[in-house]
Amino acid sequence: MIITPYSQLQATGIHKSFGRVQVLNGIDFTMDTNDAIGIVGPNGAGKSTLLSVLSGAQPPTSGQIKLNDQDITHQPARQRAKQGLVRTHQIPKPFSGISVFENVFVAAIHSATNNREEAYDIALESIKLCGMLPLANREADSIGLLDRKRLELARALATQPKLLFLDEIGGGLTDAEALQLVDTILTLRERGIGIVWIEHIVHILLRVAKTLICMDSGRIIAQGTPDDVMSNQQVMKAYMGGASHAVSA
Amino acid sequence: AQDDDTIRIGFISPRTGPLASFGKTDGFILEQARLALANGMTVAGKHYQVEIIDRDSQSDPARASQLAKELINQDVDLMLAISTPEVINPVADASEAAGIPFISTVMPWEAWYYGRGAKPGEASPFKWTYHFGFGTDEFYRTYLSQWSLIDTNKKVGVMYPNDADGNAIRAVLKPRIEKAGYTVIDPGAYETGTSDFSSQIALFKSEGVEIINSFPIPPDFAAFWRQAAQQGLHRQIKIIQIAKTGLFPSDIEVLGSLGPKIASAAYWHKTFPYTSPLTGQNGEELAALWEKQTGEQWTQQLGATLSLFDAGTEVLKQSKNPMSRTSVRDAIAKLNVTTIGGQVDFTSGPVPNVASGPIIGAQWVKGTGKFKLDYVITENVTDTNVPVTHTLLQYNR
Amino acid sequence: MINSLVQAILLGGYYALVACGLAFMFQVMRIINLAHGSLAILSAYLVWEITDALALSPFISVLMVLPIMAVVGLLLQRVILERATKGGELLPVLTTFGLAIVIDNLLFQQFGANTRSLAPYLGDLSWDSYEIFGLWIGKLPVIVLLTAIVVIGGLDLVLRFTPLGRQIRATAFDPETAGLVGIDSRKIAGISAAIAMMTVAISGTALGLRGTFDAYAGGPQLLFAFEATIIGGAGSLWGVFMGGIILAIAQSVGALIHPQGFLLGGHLVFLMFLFARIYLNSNVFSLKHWLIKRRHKGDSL
Amino acid sequence: MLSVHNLDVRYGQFRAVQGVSIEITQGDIVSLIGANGAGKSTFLKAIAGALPIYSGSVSFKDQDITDTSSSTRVQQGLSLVPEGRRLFSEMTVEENLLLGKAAQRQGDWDIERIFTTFPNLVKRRYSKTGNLSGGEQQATAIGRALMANPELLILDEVSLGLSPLVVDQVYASIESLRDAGTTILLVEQDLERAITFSQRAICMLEGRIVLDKLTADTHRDEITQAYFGLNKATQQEVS
Amino acid sequence: MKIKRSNAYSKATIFIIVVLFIVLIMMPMLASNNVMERLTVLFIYIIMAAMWNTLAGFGGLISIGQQLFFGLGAYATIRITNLGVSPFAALLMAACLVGLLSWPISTFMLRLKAGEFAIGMWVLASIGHLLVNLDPLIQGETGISLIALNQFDIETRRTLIYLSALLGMSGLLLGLFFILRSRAGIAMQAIRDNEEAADSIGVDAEKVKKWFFIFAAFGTALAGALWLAQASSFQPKTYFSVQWTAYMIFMVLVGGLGRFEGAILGALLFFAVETWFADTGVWYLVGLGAVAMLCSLFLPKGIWGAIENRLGITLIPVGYQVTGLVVDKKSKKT
Ligand SMILES: Nc1ncnc2c1ncn2[C@@H]1O[C@H](COP(=O)(O)OP(=O)(O)OP(=O)(O)O)[C@@H](O)[C@H]1O
Ligand SMILES: Nc1ncnc2c1ncn2[C@@H]1O[C@H](COP(=O)(O)OP(=O)(O)OP(=O)(O)O)[C@@H](O)[C@H]1O
Ligand SMILES: [Mg+2]
Ligand SMILES: [Mg+2]
Repeated sequence: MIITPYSQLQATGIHKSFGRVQVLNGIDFTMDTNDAIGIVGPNGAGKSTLLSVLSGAQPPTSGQIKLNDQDITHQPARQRAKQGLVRTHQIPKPFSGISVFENVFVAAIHSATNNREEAYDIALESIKLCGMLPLANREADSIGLLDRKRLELARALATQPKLLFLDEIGGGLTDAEALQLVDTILTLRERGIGIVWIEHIVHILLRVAKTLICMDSGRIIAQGTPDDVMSNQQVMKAYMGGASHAVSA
Repeated sequence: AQDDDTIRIGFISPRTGPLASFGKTDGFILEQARLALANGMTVAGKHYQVEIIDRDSQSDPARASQLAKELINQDVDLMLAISTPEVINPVADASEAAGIPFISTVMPWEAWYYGRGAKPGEASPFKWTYHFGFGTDEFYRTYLSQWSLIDTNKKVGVMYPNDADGNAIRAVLKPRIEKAGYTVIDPGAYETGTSDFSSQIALFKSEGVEIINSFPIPPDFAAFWRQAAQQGLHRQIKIIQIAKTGLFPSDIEVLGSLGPKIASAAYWHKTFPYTSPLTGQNGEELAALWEKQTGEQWTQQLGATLSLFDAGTEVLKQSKNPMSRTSVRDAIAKLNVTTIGGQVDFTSGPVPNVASGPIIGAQWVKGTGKFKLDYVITENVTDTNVPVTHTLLQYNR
Repeated sequence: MINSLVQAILLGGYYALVACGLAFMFQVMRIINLAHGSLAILSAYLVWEITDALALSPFISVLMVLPIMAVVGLLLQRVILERATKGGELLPVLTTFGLAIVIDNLLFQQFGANTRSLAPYLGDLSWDSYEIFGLWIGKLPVIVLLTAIVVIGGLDLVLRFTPLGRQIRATAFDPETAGLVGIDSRKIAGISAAIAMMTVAISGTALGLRGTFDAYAGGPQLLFAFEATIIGGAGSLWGVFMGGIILAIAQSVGALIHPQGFLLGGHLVFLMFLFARIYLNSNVFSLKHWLIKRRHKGDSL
Repeated sequence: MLSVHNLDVRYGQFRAVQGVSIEITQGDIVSLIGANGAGKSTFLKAIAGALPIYSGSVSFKDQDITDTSSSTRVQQGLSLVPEGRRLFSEMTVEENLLLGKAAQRQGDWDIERIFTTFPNLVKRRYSKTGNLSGGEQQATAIGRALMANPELLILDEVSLGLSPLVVDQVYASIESLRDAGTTILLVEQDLERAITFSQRAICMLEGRIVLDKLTADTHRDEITQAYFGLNKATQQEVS
Repeated sequence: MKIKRSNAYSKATIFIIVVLFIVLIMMPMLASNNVMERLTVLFIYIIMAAMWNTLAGFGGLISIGQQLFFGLGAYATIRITNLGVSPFAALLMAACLVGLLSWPISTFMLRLKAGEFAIGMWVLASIGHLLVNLDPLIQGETGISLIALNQFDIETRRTLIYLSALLGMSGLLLGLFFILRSRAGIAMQAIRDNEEAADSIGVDAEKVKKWFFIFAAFGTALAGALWLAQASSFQPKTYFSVQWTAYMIFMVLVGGLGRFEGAILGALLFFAVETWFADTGVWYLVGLGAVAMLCSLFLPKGIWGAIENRLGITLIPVGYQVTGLVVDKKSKKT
């Protein structure tokens, strides 16, 4: 089994606003390759934005991000990807004109390795892990929404990440499919990849997360073991509403 | 006779595209020329069939160059090209490269000679290509003669664009006009396609110019002159002398009431007192036939194109062997003939490979016949055989 | 100096008018219409034909050409754009490029090489002017400027505040979804194209009145229209109005600096705006931007 | 109210929906379930007129609508909230909602009521929908469909990407629609939710219907099996 | 499972290409003047189409301003020969110079998106044109001729130009082929489809786009220089005319956008159409416009795309194919 080298991410005092709209309001966030963090929170809480900022797709308005004690606040996403910090997109962004394999291969050859043969293997392995082998030669344009989400995952995996950010890749899955996904992610966790997973289907999230974070209005309102967080009054009020069955199911 | 050899003449002109107003009459002239050559010609006792292969450059220099090569590869014995540097220069270059005798007309010879890389004072780099027609010297003489016809303060506002004509005129004509006692107000070269001329107009107004001289393309002139009128400049102008635009009636008709009394200069006019050696027609006959066949007004291009064929066929007749390139080329170099457009004499040109031709002072006036405008001759210094038919009218009167 | 500025603003009005139809298609319908200039020339010819044949004033003939161009727009939409827009942003660029070539050459085939102008049919109005404080202000350019204001203002209001305007924007953005929302997207797309072509007809007439045209005169008009559109920003049609004026001023300043600088000045300012916007990342010239700002302020009060 | 007969929908050669027939009567609440790629969205889009029908027929309120355009169907009272929201992202929330009125149907949904139903949208009223969070977008999409006052509301993947609280809110509002007599056909991957909310469940597998039963008469296991085509018996029953 | 990058057809193609190249190299000994001159033009067309396809088809960068590089290539050749350099060396130097110049240009222009890039390039081409007009050597719109070529006799000159065009085309196509098959090639296609996502997986979009841009600029400049060599006359209005880009668009659209073979096929077709129909004047141009329009509407992947779909063959494969899968019925064909 491949064991991923240790890596640690530290973000302090992250603020992000779009014009007048304040989306992140002072987030402190630390993780390393041993973590499996679930993030929940109402729609618009700023979860995806936090991922964007951490992965470098958007710069923070203020605050600092460090990777292995190096300041990466102003590093572009591609350099972070090369250092093992990769995200998936909530709304999938496939490279629609090329095949599924090629989608994944680009990631492998640009972030994981320079060796072509190695990159082939990495790409195929990632595709296999996400259960997409039968679609490998399909043009990405022709696959459905959920396959696109899997493709997001496969592509991120092919970069051989150390810290992997997943944004709602489980939405819309049937129970069985969701369980499959959980298996996949558990495999990654065992390989020593640090995982941050945003998901609204709390019960599948809880199968993976060791730590749970709940965000609301750009702040972290609760953080701790899943049980603690789920029973937190504030979380109940802001997020779960009366839907406690979603957890029990 | 069946077994006669066939002489091939290549002819390239702009019949479509932006320059099409030059090529509009070419179909008609070609018809006349072919009719005249239907029985072939006899050269040095031998009879030949003559075939004219005509091509449309579509006003596109790249295409002109392609067509020239195509014709060269079809073994033309003589290449002719006409109207504007965009057509003539590429064809001339292709002919020079391939060693094909070539004659052209209707563009200032300076742009033809220097524009293709010849250097003043050096020997001519051209062995195969020849051009006849007007140059800056003719313009100079014509303008002085024309402008002396009306009493003015001798202040000339000039609008010369940034092209070979404009630059050559600025470099050569301007100092000579100044020497002749005129004050030249030059706001500098402008780029074609400019659509606002208010700074130039303001300058002319403040300097009180009474003569305007300009070498614009038609759309630029229309824009300039209408703006000038809007800003009141036209009231102080006694002579507006334009070249390059105003060659054809439609250029002036579009100006509406601002059009009449604009002065221009013609490289041909139907009253030229010459006869075509090729077709035997004189200018009036040619113009009348055109007007009868098409119902449209005659243009100066009619005579110009025919004069090119006149020159071309004379060259073939005077050559020792019309199928030999060198002998045709030698015949051009020695050519001295009177065409429907006047004398073409390559033996005494201003520079080698060039024969100069006339440019006659003219003016557009309100039409008396069935057309809106008439084109009348007001002076004849560059070819005194041409009759002056009208006195120059003052523009602002 | 002031004279130059005034003349530039008047010229800018013309650019704005020419740009308006293009901007409408570019910003609202999301089609880069490279046949814009050619279509303007087509309408200029139509106006000319009617004016000449029926001995009317061009101002009357343009009223007759408006419905004709509306039909042209409808056909354009049905036959070409409908298919082209399905293929992404690129395809309409390419198709309309082809269309421009077709129109130019057909016009040439029909009308030949002669330059035409509508000005002669206006009599002295084509060059009459008001003389105010030593400034000469052409009557025709003033008419063109006012027309630009009316056309752009009217379109802008329709687009922003009427259900039709919203439907036009929605259809342009995503016709399939527009259908699911209950919008008859084919009809709306047809109407949009018809509106765009009517503005093109007006701008073509303005071109014919101001200057001359021939079958191949569409190209330069297209470039000016583009520059005005892009200088104006993607915010609203008023931006285009500003864009036209800025373009004209830039050209005049260019011409003042160097006689050959007229076009160059316009082009450089165009590029400057393009990059300034990217670097500053804001649409300073978008009215909407300011409106929204104001409304937000209103909210918080 | 809606009757689909022998419907076939194809992408090129590929038959995404094959010979599907269903009957939905006024007031029904129907859940459509099935694995990813089963053809649910394709089926719904075909009903709504967003995809051409290859063969078969669809009729709505006893009128054949097989060949009518999607906008006509909305005018007749059939609205679809498409998968992936499909908002006009350059337009504001308010404008998106107002567009819903294009069909000009009478009814009690208006813009204020939408904002009451989805209070999280109030603050975003003048924001471009492209900048909204996933959940806010979903709410806007549903709101937009409601503005047409549909008689039959079709919702594809309603709760995808919504936080549990919002899902509850959405369902609460759909419920109020149900109580007002709107017929509803929805795709929901949360089986529990589907079963408790609807009276009837239809399960699709590889473009066919493999199960169509009242929820009262079925249980989770049967549906789960149908999902994966394990239950041959059910399959035969239907065909 | 294995990754395959070639197939039976492509192996045959390589053989044919090699044979064809040898035949073409020997052409000056075999063919008539006319054939050689026409082939030279064809080679230049192929370069132009391939370069535009590089940008638009593989990079999603639609430029309506490639005439900038075409014109600059020719202009630089004039300027360099004017310094006394042999015209044939000047061709290559000019292309390199323009390639170099395109580097700073790319830094700015590549920041523009889609339509703005397209038109921005067009405006830039106009600026280039106006600036070249300021050079007194060029004499404004009148231009100048490359008479330095007159030093060669007509046969040598024709052969040298032919060979330059042949080698230029072969070199550029070969280069393009390898670039497309390299990691930059697949990256460029990813960027074309979604730049943000490409960035998020470690693709340096800016760099890749820049190299493609420079490559296309270099190639187009070489085409312009070669065109000047075979036509002799340089006139700014002609060389900076948007018509060249129109031709490129026509060729690529008809042949097949984003397909290596498509650009070549398109150039061949354009060449054939021009050869046979150009004499019909206005109608030829109308036809050209109409065909481009129809192709873009009804054959979005061009003729080659249609052939590929129908017959399932790729002659010059630049993609990746996974073999040994349980093949799903809709999978992309080799
Ligand atoms: N535009 C398209 N072109 C080709 N095939 C398509 C297209 N859209 C969908 N498909 C295919 O049709 C089949 C059914 O797709 P559909 O989206 O209807 O499934 P679904 O049941 O809604 O799945 P999901 O749960 O993923 O939304 C899938 O195999 C899909 O790959
Ligand atoms: N580019 C942007 N411009 C303006 N506002 C934005 C932008 N991106 C996000 N926002 C706003 O920021 C807020 C947080 O968005 P974000 O996507 O992070 O939410 P989220 O927590 O991921 O929600 P969800 O669970 O619905 O995906 C939202 O209100 C959204 O409207
Ligand atoms: Mg999110
Ligand atoms: Mg679906």
